[in-house]
Amino acid sequence: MNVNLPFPDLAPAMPEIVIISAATIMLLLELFFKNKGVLAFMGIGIAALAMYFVPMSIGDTFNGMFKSDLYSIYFKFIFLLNLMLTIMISLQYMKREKAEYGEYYSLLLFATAGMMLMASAKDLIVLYLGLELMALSTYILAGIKKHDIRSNEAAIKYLLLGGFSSAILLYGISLLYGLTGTTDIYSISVYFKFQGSSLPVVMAMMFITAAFCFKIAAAPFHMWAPDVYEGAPTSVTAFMSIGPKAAGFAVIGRIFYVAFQSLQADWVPVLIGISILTMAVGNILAITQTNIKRMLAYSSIAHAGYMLIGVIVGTSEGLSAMITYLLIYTFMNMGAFAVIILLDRGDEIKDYEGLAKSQPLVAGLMLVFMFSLTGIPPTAGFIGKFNLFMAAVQAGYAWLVIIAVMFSAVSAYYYLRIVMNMYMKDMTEEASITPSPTLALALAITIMMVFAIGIMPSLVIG
Amino acid sequence: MLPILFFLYHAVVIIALSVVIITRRNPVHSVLWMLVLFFHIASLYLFLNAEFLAAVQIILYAGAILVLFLFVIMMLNIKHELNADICIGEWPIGVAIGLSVMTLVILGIGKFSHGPMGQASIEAVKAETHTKALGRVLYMDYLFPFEIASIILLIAIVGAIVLAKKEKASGG
Amino acid sequence: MDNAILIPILPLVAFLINILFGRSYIKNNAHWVAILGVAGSFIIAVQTMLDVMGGRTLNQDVYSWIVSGNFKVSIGFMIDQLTAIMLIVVTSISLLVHIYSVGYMHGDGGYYRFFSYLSLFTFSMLMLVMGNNLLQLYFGWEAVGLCSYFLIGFWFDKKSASDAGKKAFIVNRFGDFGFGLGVMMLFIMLGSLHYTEIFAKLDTLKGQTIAICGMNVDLVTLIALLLFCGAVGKSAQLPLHVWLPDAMEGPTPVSALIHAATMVTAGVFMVARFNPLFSMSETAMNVVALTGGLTSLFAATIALVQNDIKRIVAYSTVSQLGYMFLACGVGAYGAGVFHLYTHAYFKALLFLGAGSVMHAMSGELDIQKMGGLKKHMPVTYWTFLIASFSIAGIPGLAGFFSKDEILWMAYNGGYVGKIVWLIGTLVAAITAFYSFRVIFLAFHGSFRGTHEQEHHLHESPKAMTIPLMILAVGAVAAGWVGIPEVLGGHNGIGHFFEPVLGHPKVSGGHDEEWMVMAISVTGAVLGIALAFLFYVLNPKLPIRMGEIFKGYYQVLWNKYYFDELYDFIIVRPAKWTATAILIGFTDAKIIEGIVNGVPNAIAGFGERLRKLQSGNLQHYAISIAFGLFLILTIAFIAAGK
Amino acid sequence: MVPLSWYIGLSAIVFVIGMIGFIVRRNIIIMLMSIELMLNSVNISLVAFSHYLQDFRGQVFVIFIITVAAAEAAIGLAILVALFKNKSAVHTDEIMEMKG
Repeated sequence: MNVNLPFPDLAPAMPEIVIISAATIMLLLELFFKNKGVLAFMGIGIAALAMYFVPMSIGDTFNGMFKSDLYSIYFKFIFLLNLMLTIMISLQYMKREKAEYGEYYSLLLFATAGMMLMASAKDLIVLYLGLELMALSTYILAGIKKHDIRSNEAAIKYLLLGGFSSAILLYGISLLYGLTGTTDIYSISVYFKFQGSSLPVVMAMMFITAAFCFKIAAAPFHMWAPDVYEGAPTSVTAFMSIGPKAAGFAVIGRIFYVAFQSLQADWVPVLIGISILTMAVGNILAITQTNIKRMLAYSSIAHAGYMLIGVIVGTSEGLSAMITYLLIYTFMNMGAFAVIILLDRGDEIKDYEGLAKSQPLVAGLMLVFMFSLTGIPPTAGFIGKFNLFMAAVQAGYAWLVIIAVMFSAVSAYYYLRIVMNMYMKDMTEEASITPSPTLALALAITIMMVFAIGIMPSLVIG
Repeated sequence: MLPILFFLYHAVVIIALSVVIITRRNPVHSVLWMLVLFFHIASLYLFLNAEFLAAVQIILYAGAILVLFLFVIMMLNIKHELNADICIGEWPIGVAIGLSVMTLVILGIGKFSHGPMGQASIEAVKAETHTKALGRVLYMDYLFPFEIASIILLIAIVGAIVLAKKEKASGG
Repeated sequence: MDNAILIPILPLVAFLINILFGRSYIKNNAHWVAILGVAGSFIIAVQTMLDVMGGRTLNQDVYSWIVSGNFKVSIGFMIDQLTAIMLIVVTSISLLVHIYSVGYMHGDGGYYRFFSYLSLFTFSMLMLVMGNNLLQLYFGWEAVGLCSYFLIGFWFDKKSASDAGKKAFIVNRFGDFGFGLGVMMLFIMLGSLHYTEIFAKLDTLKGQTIAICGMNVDLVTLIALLLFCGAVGKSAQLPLHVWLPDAMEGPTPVSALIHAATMVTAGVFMVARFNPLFSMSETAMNVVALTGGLTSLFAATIALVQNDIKRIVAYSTVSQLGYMFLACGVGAYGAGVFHLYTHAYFKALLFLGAGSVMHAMSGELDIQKMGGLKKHMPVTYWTFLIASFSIAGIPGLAGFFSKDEILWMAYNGGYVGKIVWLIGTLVAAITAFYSFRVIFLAFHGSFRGTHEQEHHLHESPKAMTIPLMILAVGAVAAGWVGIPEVLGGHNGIGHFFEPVLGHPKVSGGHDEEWMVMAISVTGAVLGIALAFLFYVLNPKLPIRMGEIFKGYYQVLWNKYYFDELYDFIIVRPAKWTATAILIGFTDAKIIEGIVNGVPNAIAGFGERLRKLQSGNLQHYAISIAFGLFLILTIAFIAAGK
Repeated sequence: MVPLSWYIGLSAIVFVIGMIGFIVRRNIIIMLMSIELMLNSVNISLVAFSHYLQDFRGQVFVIFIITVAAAEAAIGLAILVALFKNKSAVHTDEIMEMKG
């Protein structure tokens, strides 16, 4: 038999190809470099290279299973940014934690590639594989401090619950396949446009919803997040709190806006419920926390609740507000984690008492990130929330916005508590820091962007 | 009539084995029962004209994954396991929720109507042999996911090595 | 003009540098940064002034922050004649006060903090006057208020200082509440916050009414009065004047800059800026004129009997601000702003002079304990004297021209105008009297303080006297830009303002103008003569007078019992209610329940939720399964409907 | 001919059994096996769909699912081994360091 294999057009997938091949090469190079820092710098370079390819990678390829459009490009930009910043804050940290494996950087790259595939997937099979590529890499990353029982615990919890949620996802996808006879998201959309809703369709949709709500850590599927975030190495926590969440949102946006677009009446009420519950759980539980990583985990849950509003409103403004929020969240959250890594102290909130006296600059940075997370102008966090809530109000969800603003006010309590601890309390002992050039660079980038976006929102809006 | 009986036999055995697997106290028994289960599933695949998948099911699942499970179980302390509780204290809640979900799912799939038919009719596949037809789809239409799957396997290797290998004395 | 954007930015940069690096690196050199910043602003402001005089104006958005439908939050600059004069006032006074503070604040623990606040204040004030939209004005408005609050309470370890700061803050809330409402109404009615767009659409408001408590209120009047509420608070007019005298607890340079020359005049600036709106409502204009007139009289009479030198100057400020509103109220916005401008120089001079006296007297403020300071501190004396002549309205000095312009305009302004003219003339005489009371009591005669104080008497350092001398030049010459035609000038400043502020109709002839001028000058001279009689020729006379008019003296001494009145009708009831409720319900724990209950309830709820987060991953799995069950149920129910 | 819905029913039941096993069994290895059970139920329905829809996609998907399942099991067991080295625990209620 003479099979004529047409060579696929690689251009649209260039960023992914760059990342994956570089990650594979880095696995080999790891054997030759004693100093793992080289790999880190290589990773940053590769991310930059991929970022360079991202804007020119528009188009469909691989039998229409891969679709690179403006939507996915925004997300890829966020993923690559997340990757770069994570590597920057990791370099010193992994050395300090004695977990300096060369594979670490490759795995970060693989995970990012998985996220990028998710954002670009036009076929449910590619979507699932991208998701697993991301998930499996992050499981390993969460457990990479293998001599630390907490890291092991985080990894096993993440893996088991992640596996459980993928099984739920697969069940939903299999039903969807049976119902429509296809796995192509756009064909599914066409099919539903003519067939309308039915009970099995709704069921398949809910299984998929549950699985992705797990990935974005929305309540009641959120419970893994605090434990995993607390136990994982801090740099990985920073990576996880943004990347998989953003990827989850990328898929939610794609699936709900394309495949299930004609079924809005069925999924909107469910997502509203999840969003409110998520905001409530995230914000209320964050108040009671004593560990800052754990607090940020709950805060990240709460932020997922806000972002879901962007999906709910059902307009393109809502979706773009959600993407903008993710980008802003990337900067402010990464900044906060960079500060945590910078400090030699533990992760307890009371360790931050009197920080302003011993490390005024660090305290100032943390102050800005906390303000931004709260959403106080002129920081980027305010712009993100404003944008998101405005889109919701315009779409007629004023009541939802009122709830969100209320929870946002609650959130001020726990973010500003950190600020209060730093500025109002006396220090128990002198705080020391371990600065490194890359960490400083990450902090500089994040703080600059938090202010730049806050002062010039037109950078990201529109 | 015969196909129905065939299906019913498999359905009953598969369900029964599933229950057996999750109720065994000794994990080794669970694994062995699972082996039997996989053979039944493979035979169901045969019944559904998926010969290649039946083979994969046996070779990969039964041959590789289950053996991996067995290896790990052997490393752990079985004696301790035999005296421990098999379930968490809240197991009735878990079972209740599970059964509730099942009720809803059964309710949901009651109105199931499958989508439009594809090209690969049984006759067409028979003419080409299943493996070849599947292979062509896999390597032509699904080449891209196939590549991703290869990366996933690579990650599994890397992960297993990173997490499970013995450290050198230097700790590097 | 093209560099105008730098005017506010330079002080902002100075502020940022000082606040970030002041504590550890700059320390006692903080003044260099601040002075350089504001000096740069001053130079550009002068350039801008020249450009404006050449006929160039500017109105453009520099930066749009948020645009959402009609709602646009932007930073934009509008530079016209009104702004230009404000820029000159703010930057020049600020520069001089900065220099003065180098001497005055020398050795203070919060040196860098003080200068960074000053820079921040200057920045906010400049943003306020340069803005081309209401929102920017409003932010500037609140920002200067905040800076003033910080600076009044600068010595926060002093209880009276922090109390005064709080008082200023709370009293201003009342005014700002109205102001905020006014801004909102304007936006709702006209859909824009930009001055030019508002003024262009003002006609649509004409004749519209709004029902409040069953009464139909004219919309224009309502908005104008709401905006005026803000001005009343910020510019310390009746009945919200009580915070300004107390604000004297702050460092004296602050009083000169914020509480005499710039921030308190923001109200006048705002009314002048919104002159198209105010001019549309007869009622509002009359309210403004009468409030101004009454305040000026009222504050001047209080100043007659006070002994605290800074408080006298403070009441005099309140009184002069009243003058400016009086002018605006009769439609003579140009005259009002002219007075604002001259007042800035002589009043800043008076404050800085008072500061110089305090400096010499080791913080003593009571003029009864001074006397004969003339020979110890000649520079302070002479400059203080010039300022007093200026404020008294002696011909040829700055105060004379602006005051005369106001009185003349008031005289032309209908029967309300006539009333306020009478008040104004009377106030002019009283002002002359109390100003010279200070001069005679403090600088003439013999020293009445302790020996140590006398021993310590000295002239202030150069950093303080040089600004005094410069300001003295201003107190003399600032008015020369507005010499009226009747005196052979051509009222340059009046014509300068015409494009923005218009020019009120003048019905009276030159004879009448001469008469008005003569009356006020006679009043002023009489006032000075009387002060000379009372405090130099026959020092027993004041005591006798005090005994004869004992009742009235008491009223004045107690500042018309305003503080007591507020204490009685607002503070005490508020406290009483709070206490009564507290005591009444302590047993029931209702208050405690509400106050602590909400946060506690949330936290308690959180604690309970935390229990669910047990650490056992199977509980999490149950949660996931339950969530799946839940959303399936919801979706099935929703789909079934 | 066996109706398609029977297969779906079978798959649903096996799926839920796997789910219950995952939720209630304390032993992590059994939990991993429960996940395999759930994946197999999905595979059954996919193959059935594939057969009834006369479309290969379902079967291709099954191949990928098996691949991923193998990778996941490998990584899961590797993590378990790492955990076991630090603390000989294979039960979920023995690893509750982090909570709240």
